[in-house]
Amino acid sequence: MNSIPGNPDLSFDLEKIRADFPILSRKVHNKPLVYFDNAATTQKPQVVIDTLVEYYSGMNSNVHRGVHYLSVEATSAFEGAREKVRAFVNASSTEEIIFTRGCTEAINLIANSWGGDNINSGDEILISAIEHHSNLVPWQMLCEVRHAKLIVCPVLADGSIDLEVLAGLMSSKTRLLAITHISNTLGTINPVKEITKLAHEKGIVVLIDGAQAMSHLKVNVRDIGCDFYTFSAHKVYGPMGIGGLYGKKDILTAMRPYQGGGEMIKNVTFEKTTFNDLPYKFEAGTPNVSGALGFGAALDYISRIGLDRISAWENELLRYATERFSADPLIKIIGNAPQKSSLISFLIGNIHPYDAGTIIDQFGIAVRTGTHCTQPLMNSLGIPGTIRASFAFYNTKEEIDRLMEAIVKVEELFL
Amino acid sequence: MNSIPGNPDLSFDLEKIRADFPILSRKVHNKPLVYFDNAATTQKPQVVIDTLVEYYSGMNSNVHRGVHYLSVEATSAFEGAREKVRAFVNASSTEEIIFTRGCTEAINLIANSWGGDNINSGDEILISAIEHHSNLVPWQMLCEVRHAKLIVCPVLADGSIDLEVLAGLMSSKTRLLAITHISNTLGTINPVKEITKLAHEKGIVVLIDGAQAMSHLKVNVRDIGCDFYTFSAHKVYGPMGIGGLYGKKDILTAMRPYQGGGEMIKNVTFEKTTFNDLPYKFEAGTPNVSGALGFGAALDYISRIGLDRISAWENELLRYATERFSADPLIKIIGNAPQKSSLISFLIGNIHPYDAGTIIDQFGIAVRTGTHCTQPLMNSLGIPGTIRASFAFYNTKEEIDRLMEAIVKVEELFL
Amino acid sequence: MKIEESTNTIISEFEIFDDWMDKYNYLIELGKSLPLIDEKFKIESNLIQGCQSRVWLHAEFDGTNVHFTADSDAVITKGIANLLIRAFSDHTPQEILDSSSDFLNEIGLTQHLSPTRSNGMLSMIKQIKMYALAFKAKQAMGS
Amino acid sequence: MKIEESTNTIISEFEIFDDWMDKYNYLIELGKSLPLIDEKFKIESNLIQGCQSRVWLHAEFDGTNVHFTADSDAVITKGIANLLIRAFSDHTPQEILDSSSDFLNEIGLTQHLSPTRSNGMLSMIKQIKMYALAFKAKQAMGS
Ligand SMILES: Cc1ncc(COP(=O)(O)O)c(C=O)c1O
Ligand SMILES: Cc1ncc(COP(=O)(O)O)c(C=O)c1O
Repeated sequence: MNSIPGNPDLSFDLEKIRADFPILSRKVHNKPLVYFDNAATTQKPQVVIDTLVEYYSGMNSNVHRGVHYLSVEATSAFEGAREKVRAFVNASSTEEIIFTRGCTEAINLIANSWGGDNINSGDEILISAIEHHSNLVPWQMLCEVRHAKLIVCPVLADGSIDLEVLAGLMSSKTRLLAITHISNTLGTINPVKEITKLAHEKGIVVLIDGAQAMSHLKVNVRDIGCDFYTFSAHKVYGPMGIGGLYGKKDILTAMRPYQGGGEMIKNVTFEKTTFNDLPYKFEAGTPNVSGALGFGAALDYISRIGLDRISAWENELLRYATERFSADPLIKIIGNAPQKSSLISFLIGNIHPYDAGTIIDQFGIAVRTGTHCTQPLMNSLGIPGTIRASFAFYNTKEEIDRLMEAIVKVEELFL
Repeated sequence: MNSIPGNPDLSFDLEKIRADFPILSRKVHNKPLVYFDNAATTQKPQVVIDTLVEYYSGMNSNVHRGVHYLSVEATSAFEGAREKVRAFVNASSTEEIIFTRGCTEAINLIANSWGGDNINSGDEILISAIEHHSNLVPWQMLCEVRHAKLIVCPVLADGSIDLEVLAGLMSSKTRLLAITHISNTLGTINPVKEITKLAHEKGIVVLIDGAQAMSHLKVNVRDIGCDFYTFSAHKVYGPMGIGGLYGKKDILTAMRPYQGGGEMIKNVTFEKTTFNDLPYKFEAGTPNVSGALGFGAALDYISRIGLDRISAWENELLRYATERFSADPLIKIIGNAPQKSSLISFLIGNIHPYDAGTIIDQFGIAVRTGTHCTQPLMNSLGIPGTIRASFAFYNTKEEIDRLMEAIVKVEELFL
Repeated sequence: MKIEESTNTIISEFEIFDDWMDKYNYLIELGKSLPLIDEKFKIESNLIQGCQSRVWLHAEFDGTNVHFTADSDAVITKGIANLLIRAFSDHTPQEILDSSSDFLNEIGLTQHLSPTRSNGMLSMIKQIKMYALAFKAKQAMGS
Repeated sequence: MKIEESTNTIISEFEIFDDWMDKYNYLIELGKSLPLIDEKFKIESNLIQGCQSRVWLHAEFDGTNVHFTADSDAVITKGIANLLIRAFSDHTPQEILDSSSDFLNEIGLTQHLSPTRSNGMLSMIKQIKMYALAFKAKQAMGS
């Protein structure tokens, strides 16, 4: 039983949880795997894997418009998964949940379908300096096509956003604010509810990139009030190749479709096509049914454990790691926002992150090194990248100790 | 051991093959499942399911740019899957193989990235009257945006294309011919090599929609000579949520990127972004690694059996079913092209396909009814849809006999 | 006969069938025996969305009761329409609005039909209630 | 010393290490001891694509032999550059073009490095051969 200091109610059986994740018992370089690359992708509990196996072994079928039993069964399971996503983020209706390949595709869908009609010459799109390339490049591409301007809100030295600075950048030309809920590089948790309120006061549409947030904290899109919220299942203990977006119904209804093809049409003639209702209008082609079911199973799994329990333990891991890292004068933590999720980006002396990562890997520890798809942020910090250890609720303090040992070895070798 | 008349070399052990597909032993409405909806999606052999399980239980990681062991392992498995796809369709290089969510997304990618630069006001795009909505709606949408014209080549009464008519529709304004390799509704196998030659003589770029073909016949993109070839893994015994396209390197190189985000960029600043090399330029976001691995496993599986064996048995099933159907004067087969893949679209008297499908389902038999995402074709045939039985190499003649029993019952009930 | 009485009759009719093939057979009979709708009412505005087959539903109001006729190009769908008409036709707008459609669950129809067909059935019920609502408003204005 | 002799020496040097940590340690030593490249050659045109870390490779030709210097911001990458320079530097263009890079497989480098780093190494080798080719052409024109 692991314990959360001062919060016995939020304890859970860490050994039992770890046993749910088959990969955690594997060895790497002859050492038990320590997986600290959770911000890149999370590991999958057995129930998610079993869901895929059961689907393909007993239910696999193409959905919608099918009269036969398997198709009916698969369709209701697929729509059931959509309902699970809806409930998880607290959207009003399943019409507001669109499945995509992942968070990147979700943002591109919005850039294309919403952006194509709502961003015009001279308009501005506001983002922050800590955005992932997936919430930056689509807007760059859109601005280029529509002759609009991309405005970048800088971040403070600790990696947090100064709301006054952000509000100051919201002009009468700003049409969209696209900002991350949690930074995948620095861990900063942005106050998205306040930010949305500020933007809405000026009539600005708000997109929150939730790729990093959904696994760490209870997301409530109606409470946040945002217009769009995007996510990837593989970062929430679900399968790869599936993700999606929440969008307010009236905005989605007004948007033109994205891709053309099967599923997204109501009536087709060679002359004229009428598009299907929400959410299908945005889901061209055979959907990833197994992926959606696995996503649903993952959300069920973490809901059963409880997001409050999960974040309590993750915060404890963050606190412990921060304490241990801070005791080593050679380690420099990059990103110290007051509200931070369970990841630490850091540098060891002037050792290149790539060198450090190579040696840490030899200890069977998976950390990520590099720019974490936030090159502009690295440029502005004047560093070639960082080493990033990102924790999930199945990680332990002993694993953090093992990382410290590896870091000491790195220091020995390079300094 | 099943036998191919006159071709003992192409026999295989049907019972053993059926045992590879766990779903085939399930019951539906208390009767053993007969799965004749293979054109919608194929069932998965155990090796494909096992590949997913092994991936998520022992290797799961985000790929590319990772220094740690799992990431290295997953990256090389992912790129290994790309090589399997390359070899399967005989492309020159893995740079020519782009992974997408499926065939629909692949066609949309081309419509957007190639079409955006190459289709201009007054240009023509030529398709055939038997195209799936996925190879029709993207071109309608493109034509609308670019003020181009969609030209539709009619088909002959038997469902085949008259090459002279097609050639006659290729004008000096035609920029693209987008045509299916095999019709999902009528089974017509188009002579894509001859068609490509005709189009290339007039400088027309050729896209072949291979969604239906890849599971039935040996696809060789270099022999066909086409510029693009698109496909979905779930129709080739692989997982859902993955598919892709082949494109000639020089054409892909000249194309602008599709979606923006992680993976597809080389260098990003807030001012300017340089895009990655092929194939990554077109693969924004975390890829569906498990899907790609499952796709690779599926291609390995059918290659091991042999496409020649597979198509020999499927042709035998088609012959047998056609013979049995033809003996029933109430059955009308829709689509009688001389070159036909293993599917039969049909009507029973004037019984609505939806009524017939409902009763056939009660026999545990999965057939598809409706327009099969080819509404314009149905309109031109003046029918509300068809019943479609599509066969895979794991189907048996006894299953066709069971379908005939169900059809007799349908006739009893409705006529 | 009250709506509830009609629906109870329908439920007991279906109870005697053991297997689904017999239930379908009965639905088909009901479909074949559906009184024909006047061809002039098979118009776009009477078409119901959400069906793989097409359904036309026409309503007339005699000042007291609503009278429904329907047709479909698929017989089973027609059978379902027949059930609904037997239950709801010739009742006052208020009675229709107050009634429940639970009897369809009880005979297992909602579970056993494909989602497209079941959606189609729900659309039919929705349309029936919409008519009732419209006629009720008309009645209120007239009085 | 022929290229093959140098590479054989490198192979035997690596053979004495039992585990990869020792091999890395040695690579790091090699990296630290890489003779510095002249700062003026650390320019864009000498940068090699395909590395997560940055690598500069500079080549000079004295009419007979090619002389390489290199640098990287990552020490292990520098160690690899050092290995390559020890193998290929101070040889004629023809010798460089005729040589193989199999020794990197033999010491297990290509398998044990992450794909990004291994790609970087392949890019370095490619660049070395490109220089050799260019100087060979120059030689041919000069003679
Ligand atoms: C903050 C953030 N946004 C967007 C993405 C893109 O997600 P995906 O690659 O799954 O599409 C990621 C992860 O890579 C991320 O961390
Ligand atoms: C001929 C044809 N083209 C394209 C598609 C679209 O494939 P997907 O739905 O997998 O994207 C299909 C299948 O639905 C098809 O049969």
